[in-house]
Amino acid sequence: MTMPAAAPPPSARRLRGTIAADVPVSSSMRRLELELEEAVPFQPGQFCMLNLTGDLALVFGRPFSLLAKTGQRLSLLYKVVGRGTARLRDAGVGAPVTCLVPLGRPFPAPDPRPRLLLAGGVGLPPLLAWAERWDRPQDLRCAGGRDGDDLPWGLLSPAWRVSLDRPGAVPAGRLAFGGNVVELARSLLPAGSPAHVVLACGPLPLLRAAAVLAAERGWDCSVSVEERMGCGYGVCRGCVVPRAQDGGYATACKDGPVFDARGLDWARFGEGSGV
Amino acid sequence: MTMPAAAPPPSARRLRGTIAADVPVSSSMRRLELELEEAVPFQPGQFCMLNLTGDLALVFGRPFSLLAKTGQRLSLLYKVVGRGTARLRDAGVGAPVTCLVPLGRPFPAPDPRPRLLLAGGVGLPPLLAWAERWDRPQDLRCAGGRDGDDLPWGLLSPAWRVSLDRPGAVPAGRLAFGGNVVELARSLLPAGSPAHVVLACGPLPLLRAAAVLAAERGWDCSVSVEERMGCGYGVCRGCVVPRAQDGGYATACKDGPVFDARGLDWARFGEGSGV
Amino acid sequence: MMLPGWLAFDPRGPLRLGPREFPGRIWTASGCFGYGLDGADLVAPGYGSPFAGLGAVVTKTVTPEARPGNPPPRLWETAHGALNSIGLENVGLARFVDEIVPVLEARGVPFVASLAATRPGEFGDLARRLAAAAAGSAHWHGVELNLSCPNVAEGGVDFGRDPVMVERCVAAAREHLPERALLAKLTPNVGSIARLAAAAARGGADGVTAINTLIGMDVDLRTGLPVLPRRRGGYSGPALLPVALARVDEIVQETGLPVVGVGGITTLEDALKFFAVGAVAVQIGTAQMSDPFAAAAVAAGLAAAGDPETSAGQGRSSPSGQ
Amino acid sequence: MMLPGWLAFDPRGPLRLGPREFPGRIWTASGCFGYGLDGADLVAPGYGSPFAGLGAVVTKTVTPEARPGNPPPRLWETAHGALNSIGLENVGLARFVDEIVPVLEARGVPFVASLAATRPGEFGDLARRLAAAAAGSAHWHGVELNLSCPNVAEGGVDFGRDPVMVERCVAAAREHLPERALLAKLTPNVGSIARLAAAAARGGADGVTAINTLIGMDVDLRTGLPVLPRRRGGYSGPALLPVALARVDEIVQETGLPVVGVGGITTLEDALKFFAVGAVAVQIGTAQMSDPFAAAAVAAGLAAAGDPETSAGQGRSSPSGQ
Ligand SMILES: Cc1cc2nc3c(=O)[nH]c(=O)nc-3n(C[C@H](O)[C@H](O)[C@H](O)COP(=O)(O)OP(=O)(O)OC[C@H]3O[C@@H](n4cnc5c(N)ncnc54)[C@H](O)[C@@H]3O)c2cc1C
Ligand SMILES: Cc1cc2nc3c(=O)[nH]c(=O)nc-3n(C[C@H](O)[C@H](O)[C@H](O)COP(=O)(O)OP(=O)(O)OC[C@H]3O[C@@H](n4cnc5c(N)ncnc54)[C@H](O)[C@@H]3O)c2cc1C
Ligand SMILES: Cc1cc2nc3c(=O)[nH]c(=O)nc-3n(C[C@H](O)[C@H](O)[C@H](O)COP(=O)(O)O)c2cc1C
Ligand SMILES: Cc1cc2nc3c(=O)[nH]c(=O)nc-3n(C[C@H](O)[C@H](O)[C@H](O)COP(=O)(O)O)c2cc1C
Ligand code: FES
Ligand code: FES
Repeated sequence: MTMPAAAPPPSARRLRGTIAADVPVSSSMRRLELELEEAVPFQPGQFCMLNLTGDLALVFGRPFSLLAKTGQRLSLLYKVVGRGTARLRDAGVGAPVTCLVPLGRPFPAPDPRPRLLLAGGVGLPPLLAWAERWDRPQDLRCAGGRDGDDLPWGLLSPAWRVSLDRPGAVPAGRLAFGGNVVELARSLLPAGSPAHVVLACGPLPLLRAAAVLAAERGWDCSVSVEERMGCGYGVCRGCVVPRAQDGGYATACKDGPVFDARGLDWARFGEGSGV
Repeated sequence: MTMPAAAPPPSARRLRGTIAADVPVSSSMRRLELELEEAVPFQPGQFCMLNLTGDLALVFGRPFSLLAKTGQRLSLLYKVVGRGTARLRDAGVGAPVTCLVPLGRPFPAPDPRPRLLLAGGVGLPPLLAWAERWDRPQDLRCAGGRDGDDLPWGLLSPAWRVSLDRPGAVPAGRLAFGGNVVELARSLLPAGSPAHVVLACGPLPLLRAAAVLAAERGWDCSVSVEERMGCGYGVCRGCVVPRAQDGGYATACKDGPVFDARGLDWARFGEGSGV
Repeated sequence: MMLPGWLAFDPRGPLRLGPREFPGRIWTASGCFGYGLDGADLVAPGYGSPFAGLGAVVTKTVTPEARPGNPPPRLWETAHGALNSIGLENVGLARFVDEIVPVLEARGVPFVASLAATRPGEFGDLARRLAAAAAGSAHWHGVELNLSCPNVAEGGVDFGRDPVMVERCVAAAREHLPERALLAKLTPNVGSIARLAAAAARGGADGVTAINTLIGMDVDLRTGLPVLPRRRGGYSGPALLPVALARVDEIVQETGLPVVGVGGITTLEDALKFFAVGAVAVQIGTAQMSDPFAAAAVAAGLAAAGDPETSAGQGRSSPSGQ
Repeated sequence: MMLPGWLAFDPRGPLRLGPREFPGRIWTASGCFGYGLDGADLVAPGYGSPFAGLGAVVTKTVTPEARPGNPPPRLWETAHGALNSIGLENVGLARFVDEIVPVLEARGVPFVASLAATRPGEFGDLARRLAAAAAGSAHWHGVELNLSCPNVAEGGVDFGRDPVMVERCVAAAREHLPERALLAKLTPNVGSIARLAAAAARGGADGVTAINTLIGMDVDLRTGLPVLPRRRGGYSGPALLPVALARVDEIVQETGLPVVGVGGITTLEDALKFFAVGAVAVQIGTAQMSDPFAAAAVAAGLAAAGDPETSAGQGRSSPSGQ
């Protein structure tokens, strides 16, 4: 059985706004709040293309998953990894932004089957949003970090199971598994466990391991891919991932970023130097 | 009699620092204070090349005349006229700067002859510095503005005579002449007045009129030219002005910015679209 | 704002180019706004649609057969521009005429079809098939022959550097396109671009589009390897503007042909610089990718601009302005 | 910082180029650091002189006779680079050998003399006169033939686009320069730069310098006129880097010749990108204008860099790295 295709995304808006807050939530992650011209509904897994208005040093917007919204205020989590995210951090509260939002196909809406949420790195925000939106006891939530400081513990309710690549400090009262997040999932759901629908978001190795796990068990699996983007709205064909079906490519921004794992050609995925 | 060549300029330093203050002193002029790594002595008429450290949108530094120094703090006056000066204003207090200073040949040092100071627009700072440094009663100080709001009255002691191109509000207790600054000087020093040495700084029409006045009277005249600069230290030949002597060019940054008016070829000066 | 007095023509008006009249002079560039289908549903407070006021959308280049394009990464941002190596991924002419042209026509999107091939005869075939299938299309204004793609193994750019080939490709397409504007899109990776423009005119082009991307490259310092799998790609964006302007100026000064200017344009001021050197229209590429309303905003700014202060401009008159 | 493991050679070491060994691989570019005389008195806390650690200063191009250069404005900053139209203002060869060479020699500044002329025979004459006058100069390492100046009425760039002329100019100079490194500086305003490099090699060059400026232009929106009196000028600076890197890569990949890379380099990271594609040295131009310590800072950063973590790099080996 394959997953029903997610509904076509609602139309996106180009909105102006300002940075309303920008605070660290872990050693490497910051929570950014944008105050926009209008309120925008979104589905977990969708993203925005964010531009620093008037910043001549950046040519393209940067894609960030949507975490939460309250009225016209939109939140996301980000890590400083390069030029754009460094300028975002340096821009500071009050800086003007332009934002194309919401973009892309979200994670499929819930059905009675339990979910296995697998989040790694900056793949956490969309699954946090998912867990927040559809807070269901039957879903198993797993988040992986590099080390203890890396994870935004304050945003992870105790329902989240946590794995750490490297041993590290864990806040009082919390548990952490030594290993990656898919190894954690395997330990929690050994062979023979009831079927789960996998929702994975994070770097390519995580997605690959999630797809392998799902394939072994015959489970459905949705992965959200991270690809370099130009436009974010489907016009440049810059953000492609290899499609299983025909040797061609699908766009991460419009056909994705969430794909049924069976729809991707994992052998060709990540061939180039990638992101 | 021609003017003795000014002494060769002292060697310049490339200093790092920050913007320590940036306050408006008139409707169009701001006073900028830089806190630098080292104290730098300078002569009135010399300038600095100022860069906003790390600002990728500006390729070259911007030349600004030096107004005053107190310890490691250097002051200048600037008008926002384009990209660079707008970014300078927006950079704000605390922004890092890199500065090559002091540059260029200064106005010649005083001798017993009285001076006629003719300042227009952003030509004011070096002559303010001159008047401040050698505060001599025999020198006649004239400053021209577009209108009453344009001039930094707070920096102009009552010894300064003021002309305004357009009629405008004049602060209580001050006088202003309607016309340009050379017309003001002509009204103060009618034909037959005692000889003055002219020091002029401002836009090309002002320098031209000053040179004409001096030539008519047989007075010495030094003009400080405003030319587009690349390097500011003599290596690119980008900032040239036409030399009288041989049909060639002199550099504004190293041979100038202060020139004996007789040394320039006024017919060729400003031929291109200029600054 | 007011239009500058030096303009040699009113850029707010329609543009006649060969047999067609375009509704405006602000276009989107090929490859940067898809096939003119995506983006129609986007909204922005204070704006109409991303298509409002556009003189034309130049659609993504199509080839005789569909192409899968190059493997990713296909895009790389540099400090002042962008590198791309899309590799002409496209749906092929058949799907273009069957699935795309009818929608553009139904939506009333003025468009120019961008075509690429590897031989003059193929350009002729493409033009013939398109002309036959889209004969009744009122919004199909023209064809732009992409003689300059740097990202295909068949060597689009090499081919487009040879004036003889340029002339033959244009002539082959012209034959089948008596009723549409025909443009040749030229590469800046050449000595004299004016020579290519003159060749295009000999082949019967109504004008030329300049410029396609410069050849550019970046290296990933972590690996020491080129960031693009095919090493070098197309360099576009703001950094290109002075080069594009110089190339347009070169063509206008040396040939007097109508030129559609493209390269680094983001704002109305940028567009006015191209009009100043004699371009008859402009295209917006990379800026349209980072903001779907970029071209519409320039068009809106232009439409709203007041009449010039003085009608006798100081500027030079443009040989091709109308 | 640590040097990356993928480097095919140690860029901290000296560079052998033809008959000479250069003390380093970070040079300044012609026209952007004068004749290597100005700037010697500049100081900066934490730095030696602007000349510290430089492999060579390439002096401003000199011609057989002195030239007054173009009228101002000669420089224009664009959003991402600079336009110049200096017009090869220079003191002429006679004053260069009489007044400049002796000072450079006395100060121990390693230098490469940049020469331009309009015919092969003139290049030969320049080389002969220089070789005769500076025969005893220990710090004179080489000659760079400027076959690519875009700013002279005689058409430096047209001339330098013709492989036959390139070969003849190089051969004419080579004859008189058996003991100095001979480089040909090439224009990027051409289809295949590798073809020019190959021609230079046939003429006897020890390597090539790439690139000179792109042709660029800007318009003053107040007047609608070009900002430079000669309309188009040379475009340099950060925006150029991806183009320069692609051109160096093209030459290295297609000819394997030693290439001195130039174009948009500001930082050590920028320089490493050129080493990654196989450049044997780099030059810093526009950045040296905005900061007299730019090249010295890159050289100092390189000298202070630690050994690579891994000796077996992932990167490609460079045909010309030594
Ligand atoms: C759908 C989607 C959702 C994302 N959600 C988040 C999120 O919620 N939080 C977060 O911190 N990051 C997220 N990312 C990754 C984020 O977009 C990159 O970290 C960011 O673009 C890096 O920009 P930079 O300029 O700092 O890096 P640089 O490496 O300097 O960027 C250079 C170019 O590469 C692109 N790029 C670099 N790394 C990535 C990457 N990992 N993914 C995509 N493009 C990249 C940049 O956008 C830019 O165009 C998401 C990416 C995608 C595709
Ligand atoms: C020796 C000297 C001393 C100066 N002193 C002062 C001063 O004390 N206060 C002050 O406000 N201004 C002064 N100026 C002028 C000042 O340098 C320019 O106003 C400033 O460079 C404009 O930069 P911009 O980027 O805002 O303008 P833009 O027009 O955007 O600049 C584009 C380029 O043109 C150059 N440029 C533009 N206008 C001028 C100009 N009038 N003179 C020289 N270059 C110009 C810029 O430096 C830049 O390279 C002086 C100029 C010179 C040559
Ligand atoms: C991602 C991308 C894809 C492009 N695809 C095409 C194409 O298919 N056909 C074409 O003629 N030009 C193509 N171009 C070139 C643009 O149409 C334009 O000529 C160039 O990018 C310069 O303009 P700009 O700086 O406004 O982007 C493409 C450019 C980019 C950035
Ligand atoms: C003001 C200026 C003057 C130049 N003069 C010369 C010259 O005389 N001879 C030459 O070969 N190149 C000259 N160049 C080109 C540079 O040497 C260099 O090739 C080019 O600027 C690209 O490098 P950059 O981006 O580091 O400046 C000049 C460049 C500039 C900006
Ligand atoms: S980023 Fe442009 S198509 Fe996806
Ligand atoms: S600004 Fe470079 S020589 Fe004067």
